[in-house]
Amino acid sequence: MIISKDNMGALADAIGATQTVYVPGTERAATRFVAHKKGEPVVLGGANVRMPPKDLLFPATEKMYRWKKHEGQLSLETEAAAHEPFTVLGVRPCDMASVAKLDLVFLTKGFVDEFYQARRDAATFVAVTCVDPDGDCFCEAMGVRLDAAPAADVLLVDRGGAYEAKPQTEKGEAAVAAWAEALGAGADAAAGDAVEAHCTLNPAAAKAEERLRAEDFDNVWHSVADYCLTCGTCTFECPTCYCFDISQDVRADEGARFRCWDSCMFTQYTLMAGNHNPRADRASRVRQRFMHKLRYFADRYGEGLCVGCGRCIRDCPAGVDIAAIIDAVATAPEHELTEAARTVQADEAKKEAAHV
Amino acid sequence: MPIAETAHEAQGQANEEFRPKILAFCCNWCTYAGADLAGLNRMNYPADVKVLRVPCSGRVNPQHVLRALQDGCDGVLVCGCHPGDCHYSTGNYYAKRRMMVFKRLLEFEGLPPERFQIRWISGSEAGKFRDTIVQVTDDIKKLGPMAADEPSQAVVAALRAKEGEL
Amino acid sequence: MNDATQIVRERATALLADGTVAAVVGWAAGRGDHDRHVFVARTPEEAALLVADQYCGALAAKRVLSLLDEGKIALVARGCESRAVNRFMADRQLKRDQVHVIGWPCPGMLDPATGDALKRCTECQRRNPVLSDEVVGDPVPEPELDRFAELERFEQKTPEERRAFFQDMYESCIRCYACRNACPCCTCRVCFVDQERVGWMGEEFTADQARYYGTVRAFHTGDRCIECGECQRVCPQHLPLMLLMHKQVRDIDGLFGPYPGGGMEPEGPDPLRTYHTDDLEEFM
Amino acid sequence: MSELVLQHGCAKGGEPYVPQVCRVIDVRDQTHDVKTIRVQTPEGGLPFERKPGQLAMVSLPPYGECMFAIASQGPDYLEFVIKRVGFVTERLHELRPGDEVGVRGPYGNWFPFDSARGRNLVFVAGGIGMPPVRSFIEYALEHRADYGRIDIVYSASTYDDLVYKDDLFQNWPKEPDTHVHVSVYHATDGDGWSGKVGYTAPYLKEVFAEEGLATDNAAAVLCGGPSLYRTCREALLELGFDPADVVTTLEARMKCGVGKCGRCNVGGVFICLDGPVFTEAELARIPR
Repeated sequence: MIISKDNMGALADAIGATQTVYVPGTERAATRFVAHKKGEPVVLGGANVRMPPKDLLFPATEKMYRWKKHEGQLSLETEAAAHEPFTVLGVRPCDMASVAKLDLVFLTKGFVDEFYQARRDAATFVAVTCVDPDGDCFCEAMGVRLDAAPAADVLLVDRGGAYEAKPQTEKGEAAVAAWAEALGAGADAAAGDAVEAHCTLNPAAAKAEERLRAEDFDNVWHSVADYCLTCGTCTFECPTCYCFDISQDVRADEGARFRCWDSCMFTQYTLMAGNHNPRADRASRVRQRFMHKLRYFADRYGEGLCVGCGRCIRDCPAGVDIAAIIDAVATAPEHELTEAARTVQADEAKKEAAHV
Repeated sequence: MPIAETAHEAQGQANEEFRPKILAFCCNWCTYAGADLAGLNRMNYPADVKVLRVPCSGRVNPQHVLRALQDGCDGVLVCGCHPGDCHYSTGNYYAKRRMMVFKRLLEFEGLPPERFQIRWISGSEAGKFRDTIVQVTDDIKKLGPMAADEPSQAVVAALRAKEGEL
Repeated sequence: MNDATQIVRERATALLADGTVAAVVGWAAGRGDHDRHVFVARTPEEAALLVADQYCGALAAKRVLSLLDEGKIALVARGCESRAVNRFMADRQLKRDQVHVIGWPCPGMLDPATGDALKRCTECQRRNPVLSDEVVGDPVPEPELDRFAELERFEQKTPEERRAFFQDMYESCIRCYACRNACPCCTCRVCFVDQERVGWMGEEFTADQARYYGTVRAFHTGDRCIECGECQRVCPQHLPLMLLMHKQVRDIDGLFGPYPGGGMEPEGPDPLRTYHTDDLEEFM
Repeated sequence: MSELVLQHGCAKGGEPYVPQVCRVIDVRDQTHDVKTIRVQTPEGGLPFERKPGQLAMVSLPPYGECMFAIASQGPDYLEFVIKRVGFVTERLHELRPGDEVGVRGPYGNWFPFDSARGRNLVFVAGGIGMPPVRSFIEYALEHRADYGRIDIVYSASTYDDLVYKDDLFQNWPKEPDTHVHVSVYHATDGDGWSGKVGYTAPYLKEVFAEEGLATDNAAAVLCGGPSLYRTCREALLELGFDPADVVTTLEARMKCGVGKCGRCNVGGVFICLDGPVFTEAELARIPR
């Protein structure tokens, strides 16, 4: 199905007739996905939104259960419930890749996060191919293609003056069928070739991951820690950062426990009772963030956690630049092996010797 | 927001007469004694004021004031000894400077001045204590609950319309 | 390469080479043409990476505090950094002999993205360092700017408009704490928002909690603020945080003044940490 | 001798975040700052089955929740041994029988009690590191015939800080071929301690020398604070243990308990889900 770019507003209106539809817009001092209001224009191109769509699946604050105490008796009531269906229109391939990574975190490895799943099941993602990456975008280096978004239900392929809607899931098929009905045959427009674009920034991510697996880059983390503010900007704006805290709102004998975003950049993130803190200094927290993005997540889930959207570079108040760090790691002169890497090598040598 | 259904509460309050919740931080040595004296003299004053005894007006952390206003109080009153009469010599001098600046800061953020008031009331001024409570309660009743301060949609829309305002 | 960069590099190299200091805090270039970040040079080789030009927007001073274990630290200091050093000394974070101040009369910084003057530099009242051990280049004329202009414009609004404005502002805050982490006045060992005990501050991301954080932090630093504007510069949401600071500074000046602003003098009580028996009385 | 086999990421399914209500049935002082707290469901049953070494989150509204190793499982109760170190544990110490708390779990993996059958066992614990280890000791003593000689090396700051004194000095020494070695770091006159005074790692080596213990066909189980863990780990390896035969149980700040919230990672694994029990051989391959 071909839909003219001028018709995006009508498309959002049509979807909005039955469910909430989120489109790129401005709210609370930042561009983000905002609920579409009927009749307002919708533009999908241009710079990516500053706040990623993750809060639609994983809100900054989310109630988990309420508790009540009455004469020593405790009662609990879960807040988990099915979510109203909604559509997110105009997600970039980088952000769509981030949703796939959040799925790995919240839906796999033993426990299924019911709160996330309720929203995920209710969501229809309509991605749009990216034709205008800026100087801080490096998604291609992180294995994301600008013209594909495998996790999306529908992919809108930019063909000059129009988008071609390609359904990619059952949900997507149904959605596109409904759109065709709502927009009618008039939606067809002259479409050119698919617009092709590429990132200009291409840090050597694969090389960096490989080297992070073996070598000790403490000097890199220390030099970043020399200027990093350890504020939470990068983690809150990151489309894949998923760490959360569980806290509560208390009113006398009742209250609610909720989870809220947390950041590995904060001191109390790992602070234990008795004041022991395994990551007390700035460098160890910087290391944790980059190691988690570039290596630990890959160790656990088989792919890296960075999608190369460039948000943390654009908005870092201190000038921390993950692309520069990736390159610094990839091109650094040989570092000492970490103790863990030495152990792994020794084990393998032993195994080989036994084999021979 | 409080867990209690504030909207529901506010509605209930609209139907009946609005009974404000006012928190009064009273210094142990002067104002609290003044309140005591007012009680001994059987003076009548509105029961909407909850007295919280503190060692000194200098003890009142401005955080407490803000937290009280956010967590359901419609007004806050901070009371202490007259300047020069502080039990600890100087506590209220510090409190005075601090509260002068903090009050202006809150008003700058849009808080109606009546919602946060400061008074010096000595141990013998039972009458002044009563009059202050009556006056503060009156002020707050006129203003209505905190929720009534919410800016109107028109103001918000006008502000949002001016691009670059935020 | 401009003169300042040249001289800063030479001086840093010399100071590091002869062991006067263990590290030099300044700026270095990032990936982009105009990207600069705070940089700590610990060797003469690293000193060659220092940059001092019109794109060094960040306030470098606070970095000194985390380096004190390494020995004496040299700091490339403009007006704002030197006032921060005074601030640290008054707050007992730093002794004068722990820091070697390389004064750098500030040309005024530019926003790397737009090329316009940086907001915090357009409200600056002191470009020449207020203290230094040596100075790079000649003194610059002090700006004659009304740093309260924005505040005065803002005060024309009705209380309801201001209420709406701040509601919007606090709804926009993402509580990343960049303002706190960058602020030279924020040196508490444990910030009130980091208190583990229940009741200090809620962790939920709501406008109420953001207001609690923002207002209390502003007030806690209000009478010490050196008006460097770094909080506003680092805010990822570009919130006008300096409004709150300017408001307090001007109030303090009017009520208890004359008050030139924090960090102008190395010692002396801050206005809300002292009193006069004949202070203005308005609570009788 | 077969290799010790640990399962990782084995806890699965179920309600991950919302606790079940449990009633406190017994609170006992262990030391001046350690209490034993037993909980069961309001119906009088076991909240859930746990294997030795697993964790549970105890939730005490309105104060918060904390992760603890389950020290013991009775027929109809779970037992926690809790030291007062922070805000929530202080409040947990104020609990009385009849009070209700939330409990969720079990989380994490368990000690390799199956694959360790037939081996001699050396338990090394310090201070409040005893309760997690005790769950394995208890299991081993219940299945006494399955294991060889059992040695328990336990230290605490002072005599008063030793937990499970009944077991240490009365019950366990009576068990067949079970040897308890206790030391304290600081002793003063009249504190009731007349035994060994010294740190755990040197004491551990001393015990090995005196008793003529061998490391072949043995497994060591280690739990304690950061410095005890570091020194005793080295001591065990010096004594000749293969890293694959040294089992430890780790601790970190935890919030979710199900490997999602991100804070308790060691490299790419989460202590709450993949741990808390690891062998030294596994840990050596993980970057710190």
